[in-house]
Order: sequence, then structure tokens, then C-alpha cells
Amino acid sequence: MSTFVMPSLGADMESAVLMEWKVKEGDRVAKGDVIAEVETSKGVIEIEVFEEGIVEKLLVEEETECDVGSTLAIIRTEGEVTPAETPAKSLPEPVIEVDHVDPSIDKAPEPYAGERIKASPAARRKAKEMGIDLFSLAAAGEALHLSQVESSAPTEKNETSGMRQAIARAMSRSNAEIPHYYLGTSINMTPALHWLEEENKKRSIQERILPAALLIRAVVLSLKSVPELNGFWENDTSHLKAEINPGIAIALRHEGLITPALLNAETMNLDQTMRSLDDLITRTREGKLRNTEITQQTITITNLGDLGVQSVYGVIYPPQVALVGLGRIIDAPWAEGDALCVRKVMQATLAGDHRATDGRTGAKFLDKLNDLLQHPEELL
Amino acid sequence: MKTDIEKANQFYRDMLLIRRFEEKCVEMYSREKIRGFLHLYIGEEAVGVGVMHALSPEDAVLATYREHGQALARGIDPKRIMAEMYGKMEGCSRGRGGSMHLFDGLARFYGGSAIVAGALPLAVGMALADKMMKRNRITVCFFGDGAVAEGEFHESMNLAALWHLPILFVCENNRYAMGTALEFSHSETNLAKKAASYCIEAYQVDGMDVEAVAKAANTAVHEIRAGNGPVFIECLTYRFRAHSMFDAELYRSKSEVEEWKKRDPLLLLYQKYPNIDIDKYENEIALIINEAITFAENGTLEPVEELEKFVYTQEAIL
Amino acid sequence: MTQDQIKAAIIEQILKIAPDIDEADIIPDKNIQRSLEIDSFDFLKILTALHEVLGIEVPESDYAAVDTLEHMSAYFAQRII
Amino acid sequence: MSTVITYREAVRQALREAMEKDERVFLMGEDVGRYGGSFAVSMGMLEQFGSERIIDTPLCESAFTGAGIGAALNGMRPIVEIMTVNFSLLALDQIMNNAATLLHMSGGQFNVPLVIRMATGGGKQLAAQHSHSLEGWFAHIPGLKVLTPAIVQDAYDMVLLALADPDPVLIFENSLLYNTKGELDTALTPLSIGKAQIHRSGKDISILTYGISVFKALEAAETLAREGIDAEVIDLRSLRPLDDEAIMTTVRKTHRVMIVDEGWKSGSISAEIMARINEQAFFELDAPMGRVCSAEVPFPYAKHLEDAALPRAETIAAMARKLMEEL
Repeated sequence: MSTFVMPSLGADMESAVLMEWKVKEGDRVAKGDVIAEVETSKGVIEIEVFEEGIVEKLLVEEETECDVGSTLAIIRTEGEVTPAETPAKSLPEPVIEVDHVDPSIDKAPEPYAGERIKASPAARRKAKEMGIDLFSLAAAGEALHLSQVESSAPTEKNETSGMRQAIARAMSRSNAEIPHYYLGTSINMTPALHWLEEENKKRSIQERILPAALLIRAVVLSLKSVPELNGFWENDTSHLKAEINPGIAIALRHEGLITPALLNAETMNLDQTMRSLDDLITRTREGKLRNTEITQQTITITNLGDLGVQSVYGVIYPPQVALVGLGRIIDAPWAEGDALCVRKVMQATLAGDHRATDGRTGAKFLDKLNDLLQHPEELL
Repeated sequence: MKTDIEKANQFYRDMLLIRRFEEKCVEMYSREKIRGFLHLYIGEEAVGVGVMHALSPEDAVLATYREHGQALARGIDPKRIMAEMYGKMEGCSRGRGGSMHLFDGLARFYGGSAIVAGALPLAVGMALADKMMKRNRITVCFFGDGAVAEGEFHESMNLAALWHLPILFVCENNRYAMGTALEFSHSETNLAKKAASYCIEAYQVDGMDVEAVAKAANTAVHEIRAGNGPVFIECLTYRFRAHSMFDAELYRSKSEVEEWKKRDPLLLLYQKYPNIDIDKYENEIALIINEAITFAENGTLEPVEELEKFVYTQEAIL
Repeated sequence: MTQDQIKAAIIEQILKIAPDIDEADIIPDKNIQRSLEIDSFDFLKILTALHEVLGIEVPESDYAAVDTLEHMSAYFAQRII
Repeated sequence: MSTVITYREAVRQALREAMEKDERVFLMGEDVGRYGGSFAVSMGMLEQFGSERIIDTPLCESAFTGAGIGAALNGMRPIVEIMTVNFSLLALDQIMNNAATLLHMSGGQFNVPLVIRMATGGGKQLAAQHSHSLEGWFAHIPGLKVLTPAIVQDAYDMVLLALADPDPVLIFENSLLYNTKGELDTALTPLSIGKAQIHRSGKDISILTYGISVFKALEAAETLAREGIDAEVIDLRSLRPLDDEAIMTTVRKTHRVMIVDEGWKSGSISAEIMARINEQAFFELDAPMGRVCSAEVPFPYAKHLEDAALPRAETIAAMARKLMEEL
């Protein structure tokens, strides 16, 4: 038994009116016989049947409109099945994107060279009108949009939400892309702090050195002996950097953290580290950072010690490959030989990108850091 | 040399292949396996078969969008033609040309053209190249009565005659340019007469009689190979079906169609040679057609990533 | 200088170093660094400025004695003759 | 070694050398033989190569262009000269529906190694029907390559590059350039099709242009230099394919860009270039992109009107100044 359907005579034909049957039920039909006349937008057209057989049933009244493909009649065929057609396989409609996307669009926006901040023209003009320095808003790799500039206007409520958004994007990318490993160790800070207090006695209050500077100095020197943690991970290879530009976590009151880079810290002694750290923090708070300080960090140090957190396990800022977390220095029990005493103790942690380095490298770094802090004089 | 009866059998078989192939196309079109435009050669088989038999494999052929007959008569594999109409990669144009643009390098079949008279200037150039390089092969260009009204017909005929080019112009006058009858297109409806104004030798022949067409084509090709080209043949023929699949044929009467059907080229040939083994050819051809359908059904779709392939040659060389 | 004058001087320095802090936020008996979110750098700046204004240098060992406004002003008051 | 010759002689030298080297190469077009070429480019070639290979055609642009395509299909390397781009409209169907399409439509079976040369451009008071610059149109069509030689070296190189290319190549020669003189060094390896060329490097603003406008842009650049504006002038040399890399490189260098295009603005090659810069170098822009095109009018006969309609060094310099003032 086979059904006779309204044929499609052209891509633009959706339906036709069955005007007149040319056969009656019970009639024998041969291949190519005209079975009916249909009215189309172009006039009346005869439609034909493609199999031998007997007209079993006419399902549609004359003068009725039928969609293309709708069944018009049943034809009883003598067991003859159209051999050629392989009924099982129906070809999937090929999805062909008609509007071919110009490949040049998919190319990532031009990696901007060196000094230039990526910002839309609208953002650039708005920043100029509002006297805002674009550098204070940019976050590595992300293009600044008008909304970010507008929302960064010194109105009270969301002063740097533009920056927050950019950092948020970097953080989510980091979590998604970077396979982190974490290591932590406790460091007896008493010798270092005691040594620093003695050093500060030799200095006026203007030249006084804070523990943060000492710690940063120790991290920088440790990186000199474990250089694998200092650099970028890009297109599946790690790029070690000669210069050490640690991003220092600086709190902007009420707006969270920004990590500008202390550029070329490897060239500074302890005093120079303190001075440039002081300058960096001041300029950060005044929104006067240079572009390289925003984009060229080779590692990041978060020392949230100030705010009473014992240990810090941070998320690496892409494309960097490591992050050092320095916790609060607290009085804690400490065994020396078989005696138990109280010492100033700090938790030091390292988050590493497992694509670039492994736990062994991280451990070597923390071990070197601890060793340096036990011999603070080497940090001068 | 083949005897007349042997030739007649060959003619019959070739014309029957075209007839059944085209009928299958109608069925596959209404089943939405074939889309786009479909122009059938049913009724004009004698012209394509008659002319192709006069050609040699080295000659070049240019046709129109009503080209299935020429393509089959020229020997292009029915499987590859059907696959082309299914839009499959195994089609003779990789599924990119469809019914109106069949191409085959080996058969030197330089396509159908969907621009009326668009292929005439190409034929002029093909023949010019053969003449310049002193190659002994000719170019045949098929076109309809509609094309004769195009400017390019005049320009091409003039160039071909002016430069004595080895071209056989074959005009398939089927009396209608889509819906416009001959007398509404041409001040002079005897199209062969137009060739005289370019001093081109012309024959007018019964396009339903395959032997007559073959005879005229052989004579013309002989003249051209002897350096007396171009030659113009007007074949008076008729298409039994609509211009294309979506045409109510308001421009002609049913009786006129029935009248012409009495001179069906297959019928005429069979009446002259009644001992042609029709059933043998019917079975033989049914198999060929079914194979073509299976081949087309099983064909693959060209990957969309290759969309831009062959826009320029370096992709083609890869 | 009276203790109140010293307290005013201290508040003045705090507001200079951290302009976005409101005077009302400075609660005399609260730890300055924690309540006003002032980190060790800013705290050092305040002490350095007070050294210029009041002439007293607070050594690191005395940090515990200057943790609140109250303690700090008392600390300075004892040392300014 | 290099010589100083005219643009016309450079084209002729290339045609002559190509025909001497390869018997498949021949020249076909109106008045290319006995008349010596409507712009005297093929002067003397009929005497050297004979009427078999320097073919004067009747006035039938569609047929002789189509014949060029057919001959290319059949093993030849024809050069079709369409007297001016204004008459190419009669051959547009053959160029678009046959030349540009056959390779792709035939599934890679048939190449069309054809060269079509046309004179282009206005500025000779020939009024509306004889002053078109439509090279930008043809650059819309996939399957074609479109070259616009400005300097004499390119007038020579591009004929040979086009003949060596297995696909149809259109060469647009601005008719005002035929008499210009310049250096030609036949030993130089030619800059390939699709590569732009910096004629004047600069750091403040990039001027992208082609054809005769290259010289107007260079003139404007001198004026601008005296005012302290350092303009980079880039000759695109080919409108299809466009040298995206060179375009984006100069935009990244100067961050200010303008285009000089003798076509009409709407749907022009200048519009296409601006769209690509927008897509690929948006964040590099410090100012809106500018362009100087022909006025959107049928070209007038009167000289003062035609001059006003065409891009000129003054209008190019004015646009550059405007872009420099933008923030």
C-alpha cells in the first residue's frame, strides 16, 4: 500500500488547491498517469503518479487546499516497492551557515603592543572628558568599555566597579584555565623581626623599614634561585622573565585589592625596596600608576597579614604562573630542640600553575624563603 | 562503418536513456530529492543524440540549462549527473552546479549555462584557441530560439564568421522561450535565415528525426574540419513537458502538445525500424537509472569547511 | 600642648593620609589600624608625620602603646613637655 | 639595471616580452592592432606579432571578453583589452558569471587564466559616461583578482604577474598615468599580487590609497609635513585581495587612518576597508576613520565642476588635518 502526496513543484510552493480528480477509486493507474489537476500560484498543473497500482482511496475532496507533502490518496501496489530508494536512510538537513562569518573577525583583537591601553574610542573620549587616567582603570588583557569609565567616576557608591569587573573576569578565567597546586609552610619570623628592629634603630622614622618590605625582598631573592616561578604561561609554553616584577596586593579602602607591579625589584636592595614600595602604594591610592605597572607583573604577592588572616591561598593572575601568600604574623608555640617556646610565626603559601611548574619547584621556593628569613642579614 | 540498423539501435538506446532519466528526475523532484530549477529534455532527445554522434572525443561541447540530454548523449556517467542534482560531492560538479551546470573535463563538456546565450562567446574563444594552436578539433554550442534574440548571438556569430572559426552552432528551436512563442520573439521566425547575414552556411532540419539531425550534423562537422566553419544548424523540435517544474503552460494548448507527441522521436525511429528490441533497452536502462538513484542517495555532502575551495586556483591545486 | 590639641593633631594627620575617612569614624578607644582599615604603610606615614608635627619619634617597640587614639594622644602628651 | 620610461611604454614592454616568450599569449580588443591601441599602448605590436596574435575585434565587448574566457579555458593565455572600464559594463555578465565562477562551479575542473586590462578614471572632461572608476565594484566578486598599478614599475610587473596567475586578473590603468615617467628595473623580483607598498612612511596618520590617487596623497603628505603632520602613504596595489596585514600594521602604528578612493562612497572599496579596520583594529583607533572619494554625481563636463568632484591633494590634506584635531 503506498500513499500519494501533494508533490512539491518548486522551492517556493507551500500548498495547492486540489481542483479535480482524474481517477476514481478502483481505477488502475500506470507510472506517469495524470491523477489530478491542482491550482497553484502559476495556474493549473497536472500531477502524476509514479507507481503501477489500483486507486484504493481518495482522501481529499475536490476544491480543497492541501499542503505540499500531505496525503491525497492511497494506492494499492502489487507488492512492487521502488527498489532504488533505501527507505531507512533519511539525509539529515545539512546545516549550512548562510551568512559566512568573516574569519578575520574571529582573530583575537590585536594584542596591543607595550605602552598602549586597550580602550574603546568611546571610553577613551569619556576618560578624557572626566579627567580620569585610563591607566588607573585598566586590567591586564581586558579592553576598557565606556561603561567602565563612566562607572569609575568618583561618585560615592561604585567608584571602581569597572576595575572590579575586569579583575573578576581575570579571576574566573584563571580558575577555569589554570590547574593550580597549593603548598604551605610555617616560618619562624622572630629572628627576622628582631633583626629588623635593630636595623630600624639605626634609621630615622623616615627611613624605617616595614616587615612587608623585608618579606618582599626575601621573595625576590628566593625567585632568583627558583626562576621557574617568575614569568608567563602563553600558547602552551612558559616564558621565564629576567626582570622580577612582583605584583603587590594593595588595598584601596572600600574597593578591594589591586596588585600593581614593583618593577625590577631584583635590582633593589632592602632600603630601595621599602622606598619604591612606599611610592607605589601612594601612587596607587592617588590613581597615578603607569601602564607597565598594571600589565607587566611576573608574579603576585598577597600579604593580607595586616588584616588578621593567618594563611592565604590565592588564585593566580593569568598569564602569571605563581602567587605567594603571606599570612598574619602571630605568637605561636614553636619547638626548638626539645624545648617548647613562643615565637612570631607566619604562614607562607604558594599557588602554582601545574602546566608551568610542579610541587617540587614550589617546595624549593618556600624552603629558600624560609632559609633567607632565618638569615635576614642576607636581605640587606 | 555501422549499418543503419546498428546506428538506429544506438540512437534508440541513447534517446530512451534520456527519456527514462528525465522521467525519474520528475519523480525525484516531487519527492524533494532534487531542488532548484529542473528543465527537461523530453521531446528533444533526437537533437542531442543526433549531434553528439557526429562528434569526436576531442571536440568541446557547450550547452544550456536544458542539458541533461546533451550530457548523457556525450557519455557523462548518469550516476554522476544524478548525484549532482542531489547536490552530492560525487556529482560531476561536486554538487555545486546542479541540473543547470553539469561539467566534465574528460568529456570536454564545458557546462550548461543559465544565462541565455551566455555560452556563445565562450564557444567563440574555444574555437579561436584551437585555430591559433592549429589543433584539429571543433567546438559545438547548443542554444535555444530564445538565445537568438540576445545581442551575444549577433556578436558571436559575427566573430565566428569573421575569423572562420571551427564552431558548430546548434539552435534547438522548440518554439518557446519559456512562455514566449517564436512569433512573439522574432521578426524573422525562420531562424536559419539569420545565419546568411553573417555568410554562415546553415541547415534547417526536422529536430524530431534523429537520423536527419545526425546526417546534417555529420555534414556540418565535415565542413568545419575542412576549414569551412562555422556552420549553423536549426533543429525544429518541441518539448513535451513544461519549461520547468513549476509552469502551468498557459502559453500553449494541450492539443498542440498532443499533436507534436504524435512525432515523438522514439516513436518515429521505432516505426522506421520495428525490430529494435525495445524491451531489452527498457530493462537495461531501468537498471542504469536505479543504480544512478542509489549512487546519488548514498552520496556525501561536501563539507561546509570546503565552501571557499576553488574560488581561486591555489585551493584547487591542493 | 594640651591632650586635646594633641588629639586634634593626630586626627588631622589621619584624615590627611586617608582622605576618604570621615572624622566621625575615628572612635577614640578603637584600634586605629583595624577600625579604619589603615595598613602598616599608612600607619607608618601617620607616625612619621606626627614626628614632624609633634617632634616625638615612636619606636617600633612602642607600637602597642599607640594602638588607639586615646593611647596615642596620652603617649604623646607624656613626652611633650 | 633600471631605466626611466613612461607608464605606457612599461605596459607595452611587458606585453611584448610576454608574447615573445610564450606563444599562448595574445592580445585582443578594439583598435589594439592597426590603430595601435586607443591609448597607444600596443603601438607597433601588430607589425611585430601579426594579426594572428594582435587581434582587432568588432565592437562586441561581451563576445570578445567571452571569447577571451573561452580561449583561456582551452589552453591559451589571452590578454583582453577593454578600451575603458566604462565599456566593461557590456561584458559584466561574462566576467562575473563565467570568468569568476567557472572554477568554483565546476568543482575545480576548469581554470580561467585570463588577463583583462582596462583604462579607468575621470579628469579628462569626458563627462559622465566616460569617466567612471569602477575597480572597486569588481573587487566585490570572489574569483577575480583586481590590480591597480600606480607606479611605472607596477605597470610592468603586474602584466607579468597577472599572466602567471591561473585565475582571472583585472588590471585597471588610470588613463592619466600613461604619460607619467618613472623608473623600471626589469631585474627586480616583483612585489607579489595582494601586497601593499609604503611609498612614504610616517607616524601621525596613515593614508591608504591606490592608482592615480597615490600621487595626490603624496602631494598632500608634503604639504602636511610642512605643518608638522607626518603622514604615511600606502599604495594598496591590489583591491582584491586586500593586504589586511599591511592595513592593520599601519593603523596600529599611527592610530589615525584615512582612505582616498576615486570611486563613489556608497558601497565602495573605501567602505570595505573601513569595515575591515573596524573588525580587526577597532581598539587601535584614536579618531574616526576618514575618506576622500569622488562626489556622488554623474561626472560633469565643465572642468571646474569635474575638479570639484574628484579627490585632490587639498581635500586629502584637509581631511588629514581634521582627523589630527580629533581627540
